Amino acid sequence: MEDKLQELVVELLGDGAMEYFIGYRQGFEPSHVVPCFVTDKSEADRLIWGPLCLQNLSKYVLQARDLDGKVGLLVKGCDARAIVELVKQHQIERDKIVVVGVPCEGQVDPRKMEQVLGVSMEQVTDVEDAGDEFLVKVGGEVSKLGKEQVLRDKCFYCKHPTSFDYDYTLGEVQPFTIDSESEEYDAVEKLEELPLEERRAYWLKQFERCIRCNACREVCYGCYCKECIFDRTDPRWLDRTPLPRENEIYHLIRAVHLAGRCIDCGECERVCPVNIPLGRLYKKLQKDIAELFDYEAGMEYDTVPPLVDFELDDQDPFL
Amino acid sequence: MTANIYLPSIATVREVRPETPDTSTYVVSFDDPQLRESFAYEPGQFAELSIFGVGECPIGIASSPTREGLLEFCVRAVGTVTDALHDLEVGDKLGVRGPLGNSWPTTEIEGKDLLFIGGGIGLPPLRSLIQYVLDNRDRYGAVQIVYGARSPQDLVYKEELKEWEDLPDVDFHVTVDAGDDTWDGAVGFVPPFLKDINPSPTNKVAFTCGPPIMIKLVVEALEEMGYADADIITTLEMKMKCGVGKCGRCNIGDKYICRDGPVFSFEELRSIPGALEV
Amino acid sequence: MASESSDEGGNGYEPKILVFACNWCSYAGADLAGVSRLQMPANCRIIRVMCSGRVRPEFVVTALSKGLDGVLVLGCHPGECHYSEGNYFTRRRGLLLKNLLQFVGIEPERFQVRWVSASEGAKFADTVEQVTEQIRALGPNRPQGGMHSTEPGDR
Amino acid sequence: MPKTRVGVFVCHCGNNIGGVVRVPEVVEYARTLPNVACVEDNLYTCSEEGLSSIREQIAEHGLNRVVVASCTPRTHEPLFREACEQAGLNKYLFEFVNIREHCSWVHMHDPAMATQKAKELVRMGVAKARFLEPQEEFESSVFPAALVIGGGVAGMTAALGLANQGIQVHLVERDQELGGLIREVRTLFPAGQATEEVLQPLAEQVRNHRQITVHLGSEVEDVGGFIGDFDVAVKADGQVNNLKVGAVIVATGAEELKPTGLYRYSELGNVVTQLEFEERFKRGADVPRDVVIINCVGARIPERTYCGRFCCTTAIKNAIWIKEREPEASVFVLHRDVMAYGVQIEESYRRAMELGVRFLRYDPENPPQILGDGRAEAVRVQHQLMGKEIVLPAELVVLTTPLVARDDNPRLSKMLKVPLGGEGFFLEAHLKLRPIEFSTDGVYVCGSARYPANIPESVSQAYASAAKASIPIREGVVRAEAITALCDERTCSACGNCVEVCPFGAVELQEGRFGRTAQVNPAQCKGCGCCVAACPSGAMQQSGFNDRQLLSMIGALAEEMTGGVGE
Amino acid sequence: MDRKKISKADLGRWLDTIAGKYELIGPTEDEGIIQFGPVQSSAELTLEYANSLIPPKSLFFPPVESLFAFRKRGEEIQLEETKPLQQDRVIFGIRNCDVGSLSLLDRVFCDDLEDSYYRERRERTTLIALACPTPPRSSCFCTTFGIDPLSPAGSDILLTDVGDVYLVDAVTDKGEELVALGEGLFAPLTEGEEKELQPPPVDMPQLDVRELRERLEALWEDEYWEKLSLPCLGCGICTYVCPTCHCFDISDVGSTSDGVRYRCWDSCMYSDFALMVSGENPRPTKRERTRNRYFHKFSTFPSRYGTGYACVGCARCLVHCPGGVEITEVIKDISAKEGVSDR
Repeated sequence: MEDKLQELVVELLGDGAMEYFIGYRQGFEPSHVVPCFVTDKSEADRLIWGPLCLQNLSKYVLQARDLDGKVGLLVKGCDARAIVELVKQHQIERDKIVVVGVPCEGQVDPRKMEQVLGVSMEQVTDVEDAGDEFLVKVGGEVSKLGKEQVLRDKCFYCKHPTSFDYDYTLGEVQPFTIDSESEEYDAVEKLEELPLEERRAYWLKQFERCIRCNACREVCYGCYCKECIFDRTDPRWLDRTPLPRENEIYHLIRAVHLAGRCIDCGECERVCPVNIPLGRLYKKLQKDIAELFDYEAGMEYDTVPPLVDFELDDQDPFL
Repeated sequence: MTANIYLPSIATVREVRPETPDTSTYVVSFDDPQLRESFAYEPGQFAELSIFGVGECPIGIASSPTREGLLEFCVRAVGTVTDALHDLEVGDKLGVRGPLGNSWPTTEIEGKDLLFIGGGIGLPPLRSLIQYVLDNRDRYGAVQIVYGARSPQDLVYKEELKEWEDLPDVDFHVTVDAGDDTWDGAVGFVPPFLKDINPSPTNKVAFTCGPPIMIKLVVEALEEMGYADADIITTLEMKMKCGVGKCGRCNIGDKYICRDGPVFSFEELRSIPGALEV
Repeated sequence: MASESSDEGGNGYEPKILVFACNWCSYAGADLAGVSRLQMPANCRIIRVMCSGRVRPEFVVTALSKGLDGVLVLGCHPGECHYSEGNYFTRRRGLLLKNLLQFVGIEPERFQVRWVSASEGAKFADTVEQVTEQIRALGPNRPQGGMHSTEPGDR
Repeated sequence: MPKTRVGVFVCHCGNNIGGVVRVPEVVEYARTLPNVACVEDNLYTCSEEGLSSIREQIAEHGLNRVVVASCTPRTHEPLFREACEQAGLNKYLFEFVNIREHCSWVHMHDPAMATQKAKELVRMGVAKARFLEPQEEFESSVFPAALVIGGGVAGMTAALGLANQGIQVHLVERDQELGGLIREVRTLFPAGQATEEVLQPLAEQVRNHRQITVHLGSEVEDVGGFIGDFDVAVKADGQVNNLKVGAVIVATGAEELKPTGLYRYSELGNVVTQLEFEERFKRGADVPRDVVIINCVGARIPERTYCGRFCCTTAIKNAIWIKEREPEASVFVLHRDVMAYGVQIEESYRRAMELGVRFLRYDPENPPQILGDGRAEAVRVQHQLMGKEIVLPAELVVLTTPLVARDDNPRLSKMLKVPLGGEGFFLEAHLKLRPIEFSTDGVYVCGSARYPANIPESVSQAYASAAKASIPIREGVVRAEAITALCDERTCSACGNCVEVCPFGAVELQEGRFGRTAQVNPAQCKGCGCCVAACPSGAMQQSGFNDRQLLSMIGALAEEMTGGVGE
Repeated sequence: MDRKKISKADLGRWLDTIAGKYELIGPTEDEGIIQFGPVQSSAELTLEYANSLIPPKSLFFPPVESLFAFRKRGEEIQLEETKPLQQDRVIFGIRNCDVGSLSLLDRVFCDDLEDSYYRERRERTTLIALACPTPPRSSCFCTTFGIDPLSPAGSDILLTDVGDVYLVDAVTDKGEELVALGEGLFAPLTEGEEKELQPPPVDMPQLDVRELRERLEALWEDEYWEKLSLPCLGCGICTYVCPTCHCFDISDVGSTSDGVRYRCWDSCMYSDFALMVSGENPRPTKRERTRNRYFHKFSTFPSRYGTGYACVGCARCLVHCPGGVEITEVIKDISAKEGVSDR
């Protein structure tokens, strides 16, 4: 798969229409995969693909807005929906990006793998995909791990990877299926069933841990505002001090801004240095948006986001 | 400075003098009489003014230490804190923290002729040195003042400008970018105006302060006239927050403008990469 | 007619409720309640906006986090909006925000949306009465953490 | 002198306020608020004495904000704004606090709480006033011409209504001649007057009027712009010409329902609609002897719930017409109800009965059946009085159907950005108060385009829409209250939320100084503020109700509670 | 004080006695995150950790701290300074890289304009360092910057795990005071033990940092920074998890009549960090901000404070950067550039 990718990139870079190609490369240790910007054919061999290519690279295309050439991008099905939204929200033209789709067989959640292996990810030198298992090499010997133990949450309900109009695909892209009893909204429903005070305590504890490093905002494709509302001084909605109530305002308002736009790529939860389960907050929004307005983000270019649209017969509990 | 470098001292507004439609001079004095005496500062230093509940901002001390008791700050309403400052009336309280930063080189320039080039609201920091020089007149040589502003009502310290004009031993020039019917003086930008005056560089130190674009052109003009970089001294205006060289905002090269500046000579600035791009 | 609200101190807790009223319908409904001298609890403070569609969710989140006990957004009945579509957006935003606030553990009664037309003075009075009693039952919306207490929030 | 100097004027309003709220306490409290330069209380602030005290205080204290705490802005805001303007203060630097309808009148039982509420309302009013900015009302000129779409009775009357005031009119008609639906009718109700006698003079006047340019065989291709400045593209046999008009009147009328699938209409030749009857028999064909007319065909049914309003009148008119030609003819009118309101219709209903027209009610659950193959020969119907089925011989069956919306309406409504109602007719701004205009300014509607309207109604509506349309044209200028939205292009990230949300299409994404950003057209913006609420970055703000003003009101209220949180 | 030893069992007892007299702070695990926090007893501590996510710098320069409260009573304004500490503290389990970072931060906060909050916390805290287990984490590179994981330099006591006992090196009076607190629990080493109870030497790959500063300073205009900053997202993680970063913001929370002035962490990587009210920004794009961060660490900090490089090789920024910008990669790239010595 990787050589097919590298040949394609060499070819694409060859005809000069592309400024650079955004993919993944090996980081400082084998289990650490990082984004890679290939500007020259010679660097194409650094590109890799595997179950540890976790980042959603779509947001990087925004940097190509003021370049005259195109930008190439390697993207998983679930992350491609961000391109649809970025085009729909007038941030970039579709023909400015060359999108290379890759068949994805499920991705590893490093935190889960560390718990299961009982060893830190540093020791893991290779993870390979093998049907419904991962071949994990730790210090020389290889062990088999059932995927359902270490899979990223979003991979349990992998949907719509085929809904995107890729320019190229490395092999046949179709949804990754795994039989597991966990349903898409399990975590959300579990929280919803908690009594109110417990939920209140749960979330206040999370918001208290937040150090307001803004990683969830900077990694999210949907947060591309030139000047974020939290950075404004007229009026000052939020203080920069990470006090629990300020953090709560920050997370709730960001959630409202992403309502109907969040494509559930899971990056905000993955990069959070203090492990705040942001995925649950945004999953709850997706559940409501689907139920209330029968809408899913990142599917079509021409649909109108739900919160800026209405139906005459919308649900109306407020009469 | 109190033991706690972040704790301001409470001061009261004694007088408010509107200078231009968006700029006023606030004369303040500390509530604590003991501090009023002990507060020693040099011309060119600044202080952090606090409006509690709104924030802090660094403002140059426009008065000279030779004139006791009261501190003068010339404030233009541009940001949240300066807006709040403009809501102060005589008798209101505010916080003052300082003196901070370095100062004009008052001893090194003794015996030299002095040329002051100010633009708009760049005059107040220069004024603290001008007053200091006028109060120790014998220690310094000839004094030339060149000052310009956008329009006649944008000139600050209008009465004081007249005083300087009448002083026999001060060569005073003032211009405005655009005159109006109340104005009979020179019209034109400061850099070309300075070139016409063409002050000779021998045994002279030039002090300039104003909008970045004016400083750039003034310095070029001075260099054409033969001024050495070491003899051109300015005060930089950068984003400052703590004022005590710790919060990491105002760095150019390895210098913190709030600790190693804001007064720099152009010789120093040339040696720091990126200092002049700002 | 709104019942004569007896206001015997109870524990003396008087909730403070922020109300957004749209200029054309609910504000006029409130005026009508006034003209008809319908007595009601005095816990609501009205902010006039041109349309309920102007009320952004940030106001509600900020108000509740700053310790106000409740936020009530009033608008015209769907289909009667002076700007023809404003309250449809209020409806969708209200639906979503109500669920989100409940999900993070804020009592649902603290944020409510109601449609009051210019001719429904009585409904305005009843709504104020009902919402005030509901929120009074919940008790104060205690703001936790360093926001108001001056003890240092450092860790 | 501090930058913002607020003057607060608390009103007693006799004892309407003073009787419950302890006004002196509120006055003392207001003095402690930030930036308050002077506080006054008057018995009646809206009296001449009150207004002059406002003017004096503005001059004396150099006030640049005024807050009046009294009754409701809906009635007294213009009055106090004018007082500020007379004192040289921009009238938008004024904030109204309602402590009567929202406070003293509704909390008579609790003066203490009412006073506390009044204080907090004043505190919120001052907090907002501090951030008010002076505004200028946006004025845009109105191009002195109007467009009327549709050359029927309504369209022609509206065109004449405008042209006779000297206003230039463009009348666009799809067919090759004027007249519209009425041309398919031979005789008019009530007196059976020939249509031409009414139509020709009207059409003559329109054709010869030097202010009216008639565009026959042409259709409106596209409409851009807004009130005072509409750019209209009219297509006539292939080529398009562009017109510039200040107002648009929609008079596109409606069309008769062809009830395919009901009563074997399209199957049998001698089952016709009323208009087809007029076409065939009023041109001289011999009148049949046995005629059965069935009313409410395709109306007042689940798919089309409304009543056609005057199809009963047409049925009665034609029944009389048959009876006058052939007194022996047997004419039955099968109906569910006869809508014979008013004077003429009731008289003609009675006359028809006198002429022997028989009116039978049928049960919509068990409607009449048409018998015969190849041709309709009889109609079987349940006779409710006799309680049994009877068979009526019929050489001709006439179906009375309602007028329905033209299928071209959606295209036109999208072009003009005006809404359609549930049944596909154009939806007016307000049923009772603004019946012949849309909420979008500068666009009006009359005739059957809005709902089935007979000639007198179409004509009166046409006069009304002409009168309304002439207002902006005669004034020559359109002034909008300065509460419109404004986009800070520097921080706008062009996400497009505001464009989607604006009910009036007043916001577009256009190339500007900072690349592609949202731009608001103040002439079209009505100041609802929906776009401001939808803007994630806060770049879009509404004058008079911007985020800073409203947030400072929330802060002022919350600060009152917990001592230390507002701005 | 010469080297002593303490059994693993006695360590818990010793820490509990300390907890009785001081506020004991040590590594605890919460939902998979290692952090330094106050504990009532040693049982709450964990010893299976490489290092904490948020560095112990947060105990001296907290993410948010109140400087003073202000209250307006009538015309007067009263300021009430906030006391940084209620009780003397002991930090157990700090690694040597973080100990090294504190000495760098001392130069910033305890210069002639001394930060009293930081100074008081430093004075009233005793550091019990815990030598890193071997082999060190593969990402660590502290030896590159002269940090010795096995040396007590900079801390008050160093504990080194040598199998079933800990070697105890108390190098300051504060350290000796703590050892005295648990005097029954320590034992001197016999000759034999002195020789064979030695921790295994630390072997860690060394990065070449010869003339790093000079090579870096030659790259001010180089387009390297453009390419390096492409994957950077401009979030604040690298600066918030870095033990030597010290940028902060000051802001007032509350109203003009009642509130608190807070200091909180800030990041030079935020786009509006140096944005001026006039709209000008000396570091407008990610390129300048990324360049500024590495210049601060490897050029301006050493030249301003005369110390070594302002990096202690703890690799936290490396591990947590969502964009994959790696400081070790930057160091390698810079030292690969042509330096003075290879000209």
